[in-house]
Amino acid sequence: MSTHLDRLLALGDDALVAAQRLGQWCTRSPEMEEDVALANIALDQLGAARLLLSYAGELEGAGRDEDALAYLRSDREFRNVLLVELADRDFAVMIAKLLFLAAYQRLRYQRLAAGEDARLAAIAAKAVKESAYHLDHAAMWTARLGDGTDVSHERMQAAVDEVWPYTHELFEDEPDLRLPWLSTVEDVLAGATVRRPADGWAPGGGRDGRHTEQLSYLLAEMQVLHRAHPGARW
Amino acid sequence: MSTHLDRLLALGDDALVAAQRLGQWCTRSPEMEEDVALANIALDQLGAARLLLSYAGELEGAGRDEDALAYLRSDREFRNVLLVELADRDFAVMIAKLLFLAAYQRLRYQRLAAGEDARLAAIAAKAVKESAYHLDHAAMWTARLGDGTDVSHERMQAAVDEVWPYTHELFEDEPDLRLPWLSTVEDVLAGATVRRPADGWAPGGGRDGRHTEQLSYLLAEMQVLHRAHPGARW
Amino acid sequence: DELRRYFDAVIDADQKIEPRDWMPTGYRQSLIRQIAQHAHSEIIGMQPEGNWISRAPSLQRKAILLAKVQDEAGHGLYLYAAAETLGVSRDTLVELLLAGRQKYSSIFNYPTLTWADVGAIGWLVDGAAIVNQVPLCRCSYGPYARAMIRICKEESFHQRQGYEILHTLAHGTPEQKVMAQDAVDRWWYPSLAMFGPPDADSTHSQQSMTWRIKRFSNDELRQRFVDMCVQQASVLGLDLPDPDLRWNEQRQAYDYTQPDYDELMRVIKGDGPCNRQRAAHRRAAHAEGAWVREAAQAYAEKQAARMREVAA
Amino acid sequence: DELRRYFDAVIDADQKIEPRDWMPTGYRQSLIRQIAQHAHSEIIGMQPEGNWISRAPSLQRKAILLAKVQDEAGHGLYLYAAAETLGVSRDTLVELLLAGRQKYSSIFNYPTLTWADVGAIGWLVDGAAIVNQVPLCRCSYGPYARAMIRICKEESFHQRQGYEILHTLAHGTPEQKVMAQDAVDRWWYPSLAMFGPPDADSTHSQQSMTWRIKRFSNDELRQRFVDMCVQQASVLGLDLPDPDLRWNEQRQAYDYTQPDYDELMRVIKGDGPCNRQRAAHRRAAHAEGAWVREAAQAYAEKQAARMREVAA
Repeated sequence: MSTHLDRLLALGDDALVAAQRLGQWCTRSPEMEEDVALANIALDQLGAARLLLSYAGELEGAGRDEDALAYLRSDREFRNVLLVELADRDFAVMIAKLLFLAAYQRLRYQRLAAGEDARLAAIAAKAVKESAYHLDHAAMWTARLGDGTDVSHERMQAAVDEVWPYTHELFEDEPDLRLPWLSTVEDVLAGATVRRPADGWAPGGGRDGRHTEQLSYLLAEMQVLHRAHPGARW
Repeated sequence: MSTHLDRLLALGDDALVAAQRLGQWCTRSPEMEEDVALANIALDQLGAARLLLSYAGELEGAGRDEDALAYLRSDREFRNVLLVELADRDFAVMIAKLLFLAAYQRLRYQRLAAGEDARLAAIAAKAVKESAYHLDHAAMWTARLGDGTDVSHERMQAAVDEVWPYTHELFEDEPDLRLPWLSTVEDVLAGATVRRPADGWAPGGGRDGRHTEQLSYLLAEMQVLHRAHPGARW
Repeated sequence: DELRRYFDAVIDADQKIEPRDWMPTGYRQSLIRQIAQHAHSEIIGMQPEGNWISRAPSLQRKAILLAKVQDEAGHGLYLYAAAETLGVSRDTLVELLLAGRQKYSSIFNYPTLTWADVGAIGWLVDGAAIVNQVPLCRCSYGPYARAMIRICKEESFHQRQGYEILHTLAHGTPEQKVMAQDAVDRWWYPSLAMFGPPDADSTHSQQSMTWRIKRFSNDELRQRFVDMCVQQASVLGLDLPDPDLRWNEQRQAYDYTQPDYDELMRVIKGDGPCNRQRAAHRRAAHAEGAWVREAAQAYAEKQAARMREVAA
Repeated sequence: DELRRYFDAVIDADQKIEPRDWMPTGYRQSLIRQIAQHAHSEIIGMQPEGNWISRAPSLQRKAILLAKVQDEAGHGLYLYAAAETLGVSRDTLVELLLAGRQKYSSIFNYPTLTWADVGAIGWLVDGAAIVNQVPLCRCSYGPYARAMIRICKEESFHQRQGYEILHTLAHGTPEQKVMAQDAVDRWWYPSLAMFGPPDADSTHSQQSMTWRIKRFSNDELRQRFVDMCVQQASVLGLDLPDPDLRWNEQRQAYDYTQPDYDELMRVIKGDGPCNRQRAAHRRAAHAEGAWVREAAQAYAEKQAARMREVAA
């Protein structure tokens, strides 16, 4: 069983790693409006990550603040799901990841917003609104790409096929969320004329710190400056 | 004027950064024989880098060994030319960089092998033979790509055009080497039906630690593990 | 004739020209050129700072930087919209940028080598931009003036953030202080060059002044910037890299060394350290996004067709 | 008939079959399958270790690792050459690998998460490979046997390097020791599974034994590996992650927990952590290199034509 602290770290790391990937689209996205939109979503994820990691650090009681948790853990200590760390091979992969993540985060935060831990509930209440926006944004692009040109349809389908196996891990802790998640996601995919992949391979391990080979590269870049100046203020 | 120590660091950093870029081709090159050949060249560069940096560390007398110099300096302290740090956008760019570098290193090491510093002369005497092999290898591929298919010709020409401006920096310290270098390189290009670009823009700054934005990413990856464990033995 | 008299009267009365008003071709062209260049600068200017988003040294700084770069995208969008009121489409302007046929501020052709550069860009580059842009809030063309009011407000926020970064570094570890000083050393002269060539060599200035697009000369604005920075640098505890910088009692201003205008010209002509990189990055993003924009277009057309079917 | 009698006699006398000798179709097919799988394993096996070349923590380790991965490419080349003596081209085999129609060792479908994994692969994976391969040096097919002699020599060198990495980590900082133990914990059971399913479930084994391609059963080799590792682990000061590991006086061997063969089957069938990644990496390198191989081909043809012209 995972502890409350584990859960906070898991949520916080999901958000942080998602923010790091999303932030890399800034100046690289297909249109300027999308630079703005993706930066917005990245900022939401980053904001949630900061609140969650700060809280986790206080709960832990070992004097680690958000930065200590973000910058001074190795990939073996990160608790995010593999989904968020996957490289954004193209725009369609990024959108597929965002669709699946946002649909999950919305449900998860909804539940936490009604939970017993008041501080977490407050964080979740804010985040649930943001997730709804992220979901809308991803759903809109899924439709545009899935029901756009032949090329975009193929790419969107390939992206959904590629990312789908990694969605199983989202429900390791709360399997009952998968049904409502499927309902949302299947609607979006159907509306976008994208085939819902069959279930099968279900990679996992992220919650136990067993990640893909990609995470350590992501963290190396993210942490390089902070680690090069131990104890410095910024 | 650059000191003897500066010169050793410059040569060592050229070799180290070149090795780092070349090592990234291992498992990614167009054919298995090329995986072997590029690994060989990377190993030669790495070997020369180790000898040069070890010597530099001893000359400096501040207790820095090859690893301290390789892993604990920032990009502002690296002294390599910009040429070697440029990203290998494709195989043709890697070959163009190798051609220009090897032709330069061969001349440079030839001169140093006959120089007054016996230890450096010994390092250079070994390296000059290796450079001749690197040059042959690069020249062979320049011919194959330049005089291969239309696609490969275009890519080789584009690569040479892209990299050429960065070759001027090679001769900042010893401008008289440029004439023999041009003679070698122009022959190879002519044989490969590749147009020799006009001289013009001549970016520099590497010898003073003013690099492209790419070097700090390369070093972040190269140094991440060493820096994460201060003082550890490996 | 009457239209021209009305235009001249509005300019003389320091009132605003609006999109529907008649305006001389030169005025329109001059504004398009200036606003487009300004918009392009916001878009290209995202790159040097964007280079540090993934590596920002604290989560708070990461959030601030990401928001700042996002603001620049937003400024680009306002400014393209302002240019569009003059009858030129954003797509046309973007094509001109990608083709290298319109300029952006040359300052963005220098690399950001360390985190302190993010601070130096905020303090010096945004600082210089503000000195340039505050008078533009009173520019005679309404949409541009209004865009500038909004932009200047955000820019001054950005400048303060840059100043804070440098202040923290300058009062941090010895390595951080070195990093901060190094950044100021590298960005000082390019920032001075942002005000353009000396007045004697400035081609567009006089006409722009008459039209009240511009209100102060390059050298006047540069002096204002220098005077502002000297004071702030001393609070930061950092040196400006100019041994001849000193108070001139008579002029009631600081004497300073001019930037290297030959270098400025080389960079404007394309031979700065990063011109090729910045253009290649923008072109690559545009090219890689083409299939996405085409999809959005195709989808919009399908949706419109469906609407028509439903309505029929 | 006579050819078959000669073949059987050579096998019985423990002599070598050579490429020009007659051999049963099943023997040929079996060898092609095995040698190809072995060659593919060398090529795919470059990836997990190649993942750490750019980040090796000292220049010496970087050089050793680069040389090791290079050796694996070399082994792949020998082995494809050995397979070619059986009348199948390397290109054909590579196509079968890329199409997912021939296997490679499943061990390479696990990720290398830390530097210690490079040590664990050297010690355990190369160790298991050696136990598997040493008997192959006496394999009845000459070219394969000779390739294996050369390969085994280098593999044992690699194994020692891996052992040294782990030894250094296990005697280093507390973090390094944790890293080493963690790697051994993750690689132990997959290494045991390298010997294949238990003898009872092994499909190809009996015929391979008769043909003297194989000389020991999967379980015999696995036991030999376990016995070897227990001793070495104690020198390393690392634990093997098996609470039931203990000396059996009667068997004069260690009792141990079998690996999870269901997991092994899942990984073989394609559902390991990295199957898709390894295949995608190989396919991408092959696809991205196509224009280079085509250029080399076109150049060679032009050169040959020029030679003919000169000769004519």
